Amino acid sequence: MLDFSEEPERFRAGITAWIEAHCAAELRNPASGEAEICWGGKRWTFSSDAQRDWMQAAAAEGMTAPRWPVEYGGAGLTRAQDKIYREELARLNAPTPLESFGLWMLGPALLAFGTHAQKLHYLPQITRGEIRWCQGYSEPGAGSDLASVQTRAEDKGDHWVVTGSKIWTSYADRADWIFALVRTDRDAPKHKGISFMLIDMEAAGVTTRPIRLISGASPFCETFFDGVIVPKVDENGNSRIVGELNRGWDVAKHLLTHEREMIGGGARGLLGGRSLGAFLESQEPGIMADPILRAEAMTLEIDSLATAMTLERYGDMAKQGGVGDASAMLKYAGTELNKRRYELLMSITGSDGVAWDGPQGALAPDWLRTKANSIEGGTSEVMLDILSKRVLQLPTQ
Amino acid sequence: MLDFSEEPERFRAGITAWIEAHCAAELRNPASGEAEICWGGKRWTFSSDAQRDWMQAAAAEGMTAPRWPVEYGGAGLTRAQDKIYREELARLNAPTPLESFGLWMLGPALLAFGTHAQKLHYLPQITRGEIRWCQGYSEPGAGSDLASVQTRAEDKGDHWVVTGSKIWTSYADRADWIFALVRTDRDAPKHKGISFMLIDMEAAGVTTRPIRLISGASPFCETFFDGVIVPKVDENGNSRIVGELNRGWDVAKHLLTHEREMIGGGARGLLGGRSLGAFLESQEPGIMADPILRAEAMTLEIDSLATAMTLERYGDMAKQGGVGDASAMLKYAGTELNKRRYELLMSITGSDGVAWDGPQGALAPDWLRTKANSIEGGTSEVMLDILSKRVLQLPTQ
Amino acid sequence: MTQSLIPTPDEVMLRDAARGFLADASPVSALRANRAAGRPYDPGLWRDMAQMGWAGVLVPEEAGGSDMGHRAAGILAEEMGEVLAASPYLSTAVIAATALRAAAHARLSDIAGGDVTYALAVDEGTKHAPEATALRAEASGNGFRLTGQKRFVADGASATRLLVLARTSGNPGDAQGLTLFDLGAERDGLTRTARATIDSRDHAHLDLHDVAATGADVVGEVDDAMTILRPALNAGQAALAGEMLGLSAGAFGMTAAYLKERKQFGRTIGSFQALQHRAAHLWSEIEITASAIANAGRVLDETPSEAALAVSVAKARATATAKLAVSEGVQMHGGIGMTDDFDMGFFMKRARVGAEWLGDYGYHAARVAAARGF
Amino acid sequence: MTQSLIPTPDEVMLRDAARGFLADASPVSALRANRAAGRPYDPGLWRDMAQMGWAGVLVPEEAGGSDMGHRAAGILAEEMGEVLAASPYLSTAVIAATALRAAAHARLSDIAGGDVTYALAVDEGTKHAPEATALRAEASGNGFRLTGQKRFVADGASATRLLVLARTSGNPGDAQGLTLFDLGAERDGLTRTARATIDSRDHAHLDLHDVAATGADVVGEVDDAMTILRPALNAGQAALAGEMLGLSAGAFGMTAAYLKERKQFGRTIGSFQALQHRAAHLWSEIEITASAIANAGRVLDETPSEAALAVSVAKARATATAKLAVSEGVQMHGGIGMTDDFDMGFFMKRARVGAEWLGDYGYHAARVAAARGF
Repeated sequence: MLDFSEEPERFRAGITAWIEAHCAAELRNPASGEAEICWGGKRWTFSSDAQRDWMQAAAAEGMTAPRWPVEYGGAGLTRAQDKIYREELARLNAPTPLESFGLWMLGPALLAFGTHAQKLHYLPQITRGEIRWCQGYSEPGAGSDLASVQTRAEDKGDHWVVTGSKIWTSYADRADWIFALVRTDRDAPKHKGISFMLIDMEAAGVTTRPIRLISGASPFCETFFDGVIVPKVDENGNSRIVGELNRGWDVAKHLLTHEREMIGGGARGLLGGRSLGAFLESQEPGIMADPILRAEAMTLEIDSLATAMTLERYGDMAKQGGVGDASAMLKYAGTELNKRRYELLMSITGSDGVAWDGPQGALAPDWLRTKANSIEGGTSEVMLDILSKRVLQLPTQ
Repeated sequence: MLDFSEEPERFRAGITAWIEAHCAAELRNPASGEAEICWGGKRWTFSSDAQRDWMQAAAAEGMTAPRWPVEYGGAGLTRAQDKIYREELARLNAPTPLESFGLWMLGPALLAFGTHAQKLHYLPQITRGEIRWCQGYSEPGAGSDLASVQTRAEDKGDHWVVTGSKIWTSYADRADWIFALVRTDRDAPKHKGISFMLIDMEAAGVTTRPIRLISGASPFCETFFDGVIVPKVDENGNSRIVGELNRGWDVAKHLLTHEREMIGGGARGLLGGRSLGAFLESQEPGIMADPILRAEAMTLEIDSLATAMTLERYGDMAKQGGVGDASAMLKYAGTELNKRRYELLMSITGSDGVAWDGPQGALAPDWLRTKANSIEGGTSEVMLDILSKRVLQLPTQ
Repeated sequence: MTQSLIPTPDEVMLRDAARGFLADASPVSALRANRAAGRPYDPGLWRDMAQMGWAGVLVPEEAGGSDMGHRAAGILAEEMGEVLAASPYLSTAVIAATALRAAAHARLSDIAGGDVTYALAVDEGTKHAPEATALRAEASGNGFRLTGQKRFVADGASATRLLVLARTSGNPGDAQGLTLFDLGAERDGLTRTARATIDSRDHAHLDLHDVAATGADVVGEVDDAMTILRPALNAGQAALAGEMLGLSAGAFGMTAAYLKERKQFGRTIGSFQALQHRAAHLWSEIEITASAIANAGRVLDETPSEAALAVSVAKARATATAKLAVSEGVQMHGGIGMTDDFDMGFFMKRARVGAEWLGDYGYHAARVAAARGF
Repeated sequence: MTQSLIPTPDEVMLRDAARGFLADASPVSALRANRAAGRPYDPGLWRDMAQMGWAGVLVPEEAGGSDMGHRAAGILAEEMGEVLAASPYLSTAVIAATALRAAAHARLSDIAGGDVTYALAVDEGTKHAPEATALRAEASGNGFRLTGQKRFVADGASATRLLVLARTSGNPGDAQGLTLFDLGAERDGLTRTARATIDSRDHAHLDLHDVAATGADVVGEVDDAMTILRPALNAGQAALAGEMLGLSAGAFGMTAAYLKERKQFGRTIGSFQALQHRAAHLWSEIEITASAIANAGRVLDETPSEAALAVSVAKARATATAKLAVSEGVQMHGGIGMTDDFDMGFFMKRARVGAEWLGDYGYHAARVAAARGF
């Protein structure tokens, strides 16, 4: 059992002991990559007994969603306690017990907009890793214009009939449920008439197709809805709409802001990719004698270090009350920097870098994948629009 | 007397002999700079007898305006002959006998829009170097928006009364007359109601004030019109309006296009500024060991050479029928390149470069002056607008 | 320079004919089909190109070539680049033909006829560096025995013959002591390993183990390969720059079209001024690069011994411009530009390979600096 | 690192107080007035600064200083930069104070009291290179005789004292064998020539001809100046970076305000998306540079011996950001930005001087590369 003492050092000692007791040594491997992430869900196959045990032990304590209220399956930690927990996970090289779009996105949306009954039903399924969710926002052809929702839910009295398609739904082919923006009023103005709907991926008429990127296979899918029946009130007595009918855009906007606030971590990942010095050690000696490569490497290193400091500074600011729309800068600068970094790495590796099967491993697909960084989650152009209009308050006309 | 033979080699031989006969050896000095230009006009002081003799000899043959018709004071040369003349001037290091805004701008406007009587009166004054003109387009506060003309000419029956001010009028303090855009109909839409008017700078109510730039003294002035009386039909029976009343914008647009077509030469000047290799020879040895400076110098040299080739290619295209709005690219690329070049030169010279009185001579003011290159004669932003809308035909909405 | 930088009527005709042919015979979908079929190019396409005289574009008429010159060769490369047409054109018709022509070699007529394809095997490290060649050709009896390896040999797995640069004296780094061998690709001791490069074309590693060669296999003089190789590399670099210019124009064309048709936030995206300015800037860059490439072709035709500067300016500009064109192409297309179903990725991948082949930006920048005295 | 990168409440108060004071006492018009009067700074302003404890910002309390630390020193420099306030602050309160403090020098209290101003005379070529010092200090009797010249000495014509870096052994290029002398500016044999630099401040050439110095004039140890000088240079570079960050913010503030008020083509120019994106990009660059500068101050306060990397990142970023801020500032203002009547030119000129002083971008980039192992 965990000691939820408010005294920080006592809490830290307790959490350390608890992690060491439940997260097997075999999991605590700093080299574990993408493959070791536990996503949960009905169709999940644990990579090991240790992975299953760790997730279940954490779920039993609410520690898969440490800051959610206990009644919804969380642990009710304070921000300071959560920070200590994350620090100890990192220090012990322990993986987070569960990752999911349910934890990152649907949960916060339900906590902010859901009914008590919806929260009681859906949130514990998420924290226990029973249901895996995916996100259905973007539509083919809509691009950055998320409010341009064409997928429609027709009102058939006691149920909706959903028809349309979504794109860029990560892991839709492995998810159990989807939270999606659908148009419930076709006559309302663009940002009105959208609802935030929960749909069972096992319902008749739901199909998915994986998307292949220029960098190779990807977690992205297209998801198709062909006359999918969604009850207005389901067998648990819950509405399948989160928030008010036709006010789904409010929920989506809330989540988009939440997402950008979280981007600090993501951008840190972008920066953490590869240390240039370490990378260079594995390259042909003398390659950096070229002033073109050398100048670019120097400039990139300067900008990377300054950007890392900015993530730290904005992290501190966020703790003191949030950074608001200025967080769009982190997305913009971090993704553009990451593209520059991989362009440089490709230049440094020369002819080795251009082979899928070369000695540089996954460098080429990683490089190509960076090109999506400045598109997904809001393009660089959208970020600059946000900064110029909302932060700099430049006029619209 | 010149031999205007159509046979190119005979023409070349004749022109060579004529230049050598009339342009004294003391003028044929490749090092002559700005100070040696002959601008002419009522208040002109020739820098030497040789300068006066050369201008007058050229004017007598129409060779101050070689391509203008003979009846208006020109020499009526073909394009091919003019090219030979320019080549021989350059080869013999001979200065052009006369430069002026009359030759470059008012002349072409009159040739295209003036009445026969206007041409007969004004053009020979220009070719003989008797009258020096300046240009009055821009107004304080209007910037790139040239059609935003506030200077107004009120109709008083047989004369106009002009009130307002112009800015960036080069050498207005030394000019005899000004060609200016004035608003003759205040109720018409912005681009209508403007007329192209000729005004005597000696008229009562005309004053000028020089403009000091961040780079130091400049030829630019502000020019003020305070109730200046301009006769509708003057003592020579000529209208003081060129082209139709209220259609001055047509004249201005024609001249702006003409100006951009000429920019090839100007951009060549921008490129010709300083040869990087020669410049480096006078610098501290080892300065280019810095990869940052070296990489920038390499890239700049590559871009400069490619841009020089572009000037040549566009020059060839112009001869074959014009390049139209694509010439905006030359203005854009040439001026942006020149700014980069001078930033590099300043970096190379280090602490010597930042002194007004240092061993680098006029480098600092030259550097500051380049910042205006991408503003004057149409900003880089206006050039990009022209390219995107007229060349690439990107939509406006 | 006597030639103008704008194309002659003949060159305009050649460009139009090439464009028409390639639009039908080799649209970008053909590259996709090659990739699916696992072949680096379509032999039928190459046969057709040879029949049109493209294989012999730099071969004298007396050897059966069309002898159209380097400007024309560049125009063909540019048109191929615009649709990403894959063929042994650069390796065979440009590089090998220039090398063999410099040596007045009998096999030139085979090139013109399309009967032989060549690959040039020069580099051994990850960057272009002919002088760094370490692969040894030891004198042995009347001939040589070659041992060593070559990397990033364009068309190396599919070519019927190989031009192999070997060291016959001196040490890696010396420009002297190099010898160029013309070897059948199936010779004993020679192993070719195809690499899966991102552009879906043929780039191979070669391993030579005690490969026998005779004096007749030497192109030009022993120990003096650079006399033959330098013009061949210049020609290849200029034509590759032409291909990359075409690639840039192809990517830009797709992007400009998309800007005109795509609607977002209720507007055609091409009406957003920030995108307009970036598009206009990119167009300007392409125009300026086009001038550098026209000039490189002119210098190669008129004063080939002075071509290094013009060629390096062209290749460096082409590399930078293509990088910008494909980056902006993907970004302005948004998510669709990232999908493999869409063609932009093919442009991006080929641009990266083209950036490295025959000298990267830094290699050519250093040549420019040397020529300009700093 | 124990400190956060966001300012403490004390630092916020310091910033607000400095901003309020400088807005009244030294707006940009004061620099214009200095230029017209031919003086590098207003001595009255410096007296006021000293009274507020700014001259002693890095002087221990026991020597009469306010000892606020390098973060605070950087905040003051930033506020001065925002309005281009000219004073001997960087030379005296930051650089000389850090040097004298490292040597536990008695004259520290004179600095804190505003009774003395200093200039640091290091460079002899056009670029920052302390180790290249050739100016000789020959041992002579109990003391030294100094002969040589120094260039680009900030505050060198107006300072009452000079810190002169001289070579007592070894050769130009050696980091060892250098000695730092603290000399009265009027000493015999020392000639100061004020240069007309574009920022209208004081940068002088020094000529030393057989200038006598004693052992008491040596700061720190003979032959070991770098132990004293390195922290002083780091402190100066960080504070100069802070000044340039303030300068960037000042230029950006003018530009952003102009974008909101200026109308062209019937629209407020700030509504043009191309300008919006450039403004947002510039703002992002300034924010990122601000982080680097906050970090440099933190490292100088906490682990000064490891400051080189953090300081060089800050100075390099500040140089690049200021260049962008003033270039965009002039361009977005159009013609008015080019006129001497308008203030933007002052920002551009100071940015150029700041780019060179105490190491240009390449100097600091090389230090970053060295620290990062390449």
